[in-house]
Amino acid sequence: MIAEHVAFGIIAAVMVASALRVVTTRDIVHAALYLVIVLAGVAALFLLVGAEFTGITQVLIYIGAVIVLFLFGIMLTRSDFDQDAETDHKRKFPAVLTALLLLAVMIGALVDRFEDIELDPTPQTTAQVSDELFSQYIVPFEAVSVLLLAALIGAIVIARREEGG
Amino acid sequence: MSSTETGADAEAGAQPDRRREDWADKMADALGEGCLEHHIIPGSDLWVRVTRDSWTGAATAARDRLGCAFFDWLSAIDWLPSPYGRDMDAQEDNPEPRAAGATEQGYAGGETRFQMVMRLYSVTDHLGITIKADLPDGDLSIDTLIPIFAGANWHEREAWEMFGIRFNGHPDLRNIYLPGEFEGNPLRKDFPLLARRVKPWPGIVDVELFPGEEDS
Amino acid sequence: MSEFLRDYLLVALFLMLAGALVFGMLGLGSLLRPSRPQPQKYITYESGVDPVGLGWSQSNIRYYVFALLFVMFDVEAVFIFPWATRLEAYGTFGLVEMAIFIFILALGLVYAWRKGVLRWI
Amino acid sequence: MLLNEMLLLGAVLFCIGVYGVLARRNGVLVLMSIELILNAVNINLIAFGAFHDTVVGQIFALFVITVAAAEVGIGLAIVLLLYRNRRSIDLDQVDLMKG
Amino acid sequence: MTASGTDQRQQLAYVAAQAADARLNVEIETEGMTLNIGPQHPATHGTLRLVARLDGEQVVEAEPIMGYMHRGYEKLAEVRTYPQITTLINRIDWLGSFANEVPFILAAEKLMEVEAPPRAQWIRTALFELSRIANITLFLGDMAVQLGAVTPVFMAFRDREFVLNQIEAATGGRFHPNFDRIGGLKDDLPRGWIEDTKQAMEKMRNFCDEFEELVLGNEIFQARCRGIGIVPPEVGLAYGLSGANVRASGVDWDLRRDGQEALAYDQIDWRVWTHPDGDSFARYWVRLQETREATHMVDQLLDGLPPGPIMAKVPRIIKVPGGEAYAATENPLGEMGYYIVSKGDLVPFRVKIRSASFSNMSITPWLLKGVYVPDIITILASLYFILGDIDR
Amino acid sequence: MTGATAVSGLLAAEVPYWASSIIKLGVVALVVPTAALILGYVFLMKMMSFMQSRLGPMEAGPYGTLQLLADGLKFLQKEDIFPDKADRTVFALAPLVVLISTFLIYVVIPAGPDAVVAQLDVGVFYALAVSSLSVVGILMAGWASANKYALMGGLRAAGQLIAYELPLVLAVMGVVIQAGTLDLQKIVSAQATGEIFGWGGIGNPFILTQFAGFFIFLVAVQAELTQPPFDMPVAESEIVGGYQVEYTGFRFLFFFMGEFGTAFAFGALASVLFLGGWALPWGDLGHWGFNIAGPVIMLVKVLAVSALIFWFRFTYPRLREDQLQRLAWKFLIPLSLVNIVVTGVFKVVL
Amino acid sequence: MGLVASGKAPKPLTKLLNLSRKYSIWMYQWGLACCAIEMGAVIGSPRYDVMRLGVIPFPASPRQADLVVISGTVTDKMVPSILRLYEQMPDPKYVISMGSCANCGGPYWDSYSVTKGIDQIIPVDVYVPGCPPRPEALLEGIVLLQERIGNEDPAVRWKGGPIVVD
Repeated sequence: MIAEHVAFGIIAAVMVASALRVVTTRDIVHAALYLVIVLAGVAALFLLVGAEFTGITQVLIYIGAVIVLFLFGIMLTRSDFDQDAETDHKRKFPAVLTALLLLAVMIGALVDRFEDIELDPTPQTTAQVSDELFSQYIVPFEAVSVLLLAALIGAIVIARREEGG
Repeated sequence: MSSTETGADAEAGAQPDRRREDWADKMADALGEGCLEHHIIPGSDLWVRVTRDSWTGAATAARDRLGCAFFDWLSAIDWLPSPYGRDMDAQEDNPEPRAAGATEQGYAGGETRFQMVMRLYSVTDHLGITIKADLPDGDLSIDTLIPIFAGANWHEREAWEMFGIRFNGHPDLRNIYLPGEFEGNPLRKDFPLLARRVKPWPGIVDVELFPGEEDS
Repeated sequence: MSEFLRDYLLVALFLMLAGALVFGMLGLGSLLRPSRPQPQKYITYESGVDPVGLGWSQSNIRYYVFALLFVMFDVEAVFIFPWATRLEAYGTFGLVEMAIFIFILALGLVYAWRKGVLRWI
Repeated sequence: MLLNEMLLLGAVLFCIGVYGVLARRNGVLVLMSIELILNAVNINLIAFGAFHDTVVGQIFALFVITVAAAEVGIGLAIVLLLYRNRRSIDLDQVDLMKG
Repeated sequence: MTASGTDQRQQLAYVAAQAADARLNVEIETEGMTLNIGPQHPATHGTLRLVARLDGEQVVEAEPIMGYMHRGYEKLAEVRTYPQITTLINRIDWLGSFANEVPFILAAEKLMEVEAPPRAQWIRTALFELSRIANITLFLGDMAVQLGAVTPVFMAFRDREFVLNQIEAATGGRFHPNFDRIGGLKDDLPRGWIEDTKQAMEKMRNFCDEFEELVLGNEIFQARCRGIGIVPPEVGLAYGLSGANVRASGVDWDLRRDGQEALAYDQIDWRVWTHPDGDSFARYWVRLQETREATHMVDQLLDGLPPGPIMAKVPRIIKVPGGEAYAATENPLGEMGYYIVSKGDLVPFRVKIRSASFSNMSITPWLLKGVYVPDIITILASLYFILGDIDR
Repeated sequence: MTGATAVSGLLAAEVPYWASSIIKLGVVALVVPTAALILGYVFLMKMMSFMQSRLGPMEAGPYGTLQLLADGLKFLQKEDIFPDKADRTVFALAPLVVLISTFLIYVVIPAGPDAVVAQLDVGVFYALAVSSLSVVGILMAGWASANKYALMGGLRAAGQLIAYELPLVLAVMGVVIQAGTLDLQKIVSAQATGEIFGWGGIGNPFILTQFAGFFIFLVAVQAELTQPPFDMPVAESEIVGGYQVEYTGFRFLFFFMGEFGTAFAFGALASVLFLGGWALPWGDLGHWGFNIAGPVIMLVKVLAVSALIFWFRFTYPRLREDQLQRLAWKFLIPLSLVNIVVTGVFKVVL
Repeated sequence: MGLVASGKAPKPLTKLLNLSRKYSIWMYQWGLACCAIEMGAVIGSPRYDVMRLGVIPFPASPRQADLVVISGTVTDKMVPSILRLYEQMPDPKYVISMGSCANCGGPYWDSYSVTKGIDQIIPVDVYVPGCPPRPEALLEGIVLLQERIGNEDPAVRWKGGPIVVD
């Protein structure tokens, strides 16, 4: 169990540091790349608690697809290699305050709630996921396809107007 | 200057020559005063000299009346005798113009030092026409042909670069070959080839024997 | 540590192995390679002339549209994978469910097709 | 690891994401911050799933990932549209209501 | 001018000054991207530079910038004797060198009023067609390699050697024969050459068949070339396009058939290939057919070779009588002509070189407007230019 | 004790986890570069040369076998250039990301009953997921070079990789349906012990029943490797090598290794999924001998698949961007969706 | 840093390094004029096949090249680009000047626009004479270059020092 704790510690530290860089760095591409590290960390955490399928999905969807989407988005909205838009808000201070307050509340709520409950890292197999998905959650599953279709059509409509104008 | 032709060729060539005369008449007809002179070498070519103002008119006429849709080329000739004595048999290296004013022009005549030459061709009649125009010495400029033949663009840029002739209405008169800060117009006769000025050309030192020819 | 985590520890080790290879080789190379700055060595390569106007055009929206299509279908694939492993157990029911799922998403593809988005304008 | 640790990490990521949403004015960066928030949620889902020893956590996480993908797709499309129209993705300058 | 004897510092200052010019002459600052293709770029056969303003991957405006290979032929010709000029002009279109000599010699012969004996004319024509094969073979391979198929260019280089061997055997020069003389040829053909050449022509016909199947028949090649870079005939002629470039647009015009130059084309049986489409594919197709046609022409020319002398009577020191003459032939790249103005000296007074590629390329700004970046390559490759022929 | 039993005893013995890990690390660390070398030499140098009726490298080592080693050593001596405008960190890390993607695929590829680094329950899924990482590396390289050709190449590459990631993923689905598992080892045994409509003479290599899948997979692999006819992103005659244009020395070689290492990995994946992997249909799959014979069998199959891939590479001209997108979206993806449904129907009905 | 550059590398190591550079020459094709076609023949024609010698003509960008063959006429307009692309190649790098034009101006010795010899701009390792040189001549030039690489002292080459001909 020690090894897992150490691994968790390392991963968590890297994730928090990277996440902070995501929201503070001035270079958008760097932000996206830091986001990759956070996402990879999340995937590692999933694996650490035995959520194998979701962990790999995290890699495939987030790193393999969503990040690419982000990078495309960035590269298509930047006009110059070395000119960075002002990314920081004037109201930085209130934002810090809000975030810290929120954090304080959450920590307050969580810190003693589930003391010393060790998570069971027994892997949950893909078959288990599948069985649950195709019995209990069949309606949401079909709903997902409609959601994706809607998103697709919406984005295409937006993009189409683009092409026209 | 006339070409003598052997019997069989003369008959075959007579037909195009009649057409050439016909073309010359048409040009004179289209341009009126603007058409100054013409010259035909049987079996070879047709030269027409026009005034500078009729330059674009001549191109239009050739295209529309003669069917010369093919823009062959455009250039200029500097009729100044070379001031450097570059004739191969001359050993002297003389920077002074040898015979000032003794410019003699070619076919269809000419009066000034610089003369524009353009050649158009008819891909249906398979005949070409060479049109010339004199440029006054003080004002080296002429109207552009781009509206009539789009292909004239680069040729005119070349003429601008090589002779310093300005084309009125040309959208983009820049050097085409040489670096931007190149000085001089290379094809003018008074442009020196520096490498040759360092070491003059030795002239003919060796003559090759042709096959079957005896060394006398 | 469980067998499961050991497997993934190996994955992590491989990740580091790639890093070790990269940094090891570059470190080794730094012993061997020269470094000779020349005035124009660090200029961006552009066929031998000065790079002009670094602007990158933003109208390449089609890259984005294709990426978007990809994301949607990638998500779909993620749902197909678990289904595929267990199809035998689900039988016709699973088949029909998945057929509907694929059909609905294929509608998206058809829509994109009909709208000419796939034409790469 | 402890359930608590996971949940705390989720909370920290969530707050960082909130900060990003509030403090950033670049549209793309705001979307990235939203991704951080969603991932924090996912961590919690998975943690509770493991806690209760059920795969429902995973299933919900999968759905969240799906929604996130759709959200990013549409969000970025809107940002691109803004960019095309205004040459800027600064959200402060976008006051659609004011016209 | 980098005259010898300048010291290092002057050299560097000079280079720096030149570097300033290497910058774009036209300052274009819009939101589009300006892309330099060349002067050193695999697609430009050497040293053409194409400045393309792009919107995404679409070309808004493209302009070739030339002169990286300008050697000043017209000026140099004014200080060289007629026989010396043929050495030089071999190197204009370096792939079909012999073909460059012919129109110049013909123009000079016109002025001198001599005509080469029939045997010389026939051999000239045969060598002319051989250089056409040597030239276009490389185009056939090169266009494929520009489109990403690596193997055909190797085959082109392989089979081209057969033709080069024959040219070398006859003239002594593998690349730049300098074989043509005013009034005839330098030498007669060596023994056994005719049979060897016929074998080589057989091989080249195989080569053409192979390419017809391998390249022309390839679906991807067709997809990349069909409908790309369409040149309407009237536009092509106004831009001065010649040779296969206009024949691919359906203009039935070939100087070999329609010209009045003294060559043996009218005495053999051959046809002019045209294609109605005017796109890149048509240009490739026409050139391939012409290559095959040329092999048949060479066969016929060698069969019907008349006996007799190969040199007319000309003086040993060639002084060309005064006058003006223009002679043009159908070179591998298109119409190549020389306008010679003579004043009766050892050297021509003025030589205007009408090179095919110069005019062929002048259409590029028009043709490239609105195409996509990958199509730039297709169009440039299919127009087929040789830098020396553009810049002279 | 005979030699054979000694080996079997050795293999069967419980090797400590750390020891086996080190062995596996060492083996793969050798396999990836070696795979890249073999493919590079056999196909890029020799097969290409022979197809062009040339000899290819002959000087370095016998028949030029050491050519690529010489190349590697030479690249080690090349100057490491960072262009002034480049984003140094990202520029430096991009090859690493690509190489990581390559290395991680090897984790799940089995070469024998025990000759596998990690037998993951989600094997194929994992392999496809990590292979998609390279897109990020390529985009990083293209962006960080601050070069127009590189950026254009990077965008094109990314656009192409994602377009063909889908057919790749969907083509595998048929195999997964047939085998009923994502585990590559189980897929191998499913093929070795399977039957085609009741006839089990040669097992059931899925290439026979999943021919459409195999075809789609190969085409997609070709595109994933950005090889002709899908090499628009690195088109030399156009954008001068694309995202690699500013890379020098060993950093460039990493991309090269990544490309060929991935080619080998995909070849291995194809032979596991469609050609029966390390197993032979007749023979006891659990036998220790397969740990020795398996890699050899795999190598043969991989070389066969690669030969196919490289044969296309040297023959075809490249497709234009729009054409290859069209091929992916209008042909391969619908085809693979149909393939999934059809396979599913057969699976349920039979 | 820079064991080799400091000249302290042991003899067998430098020998090995020289061997590797000798047999792995990535050649940047710089075809300028007629010579480019003969260079193309060297690369492309099975009769010559420069790949035999370990010369790989792949790289399209100077960043991956070891050798540049300047083949053909160099004009004054081209010179800045040549200098730049030469400098953009990573060290150690080699130059072959192919053909009379690149060597000294060749038949254009009196032209107003041709540079008389590329060695005024960049250091040249091997000159190949001819107009254009036959492919065999270029092959010999490459063999000569390989000989030189095999015997050179990397420490000197690393500094980009002057080329000593013995």
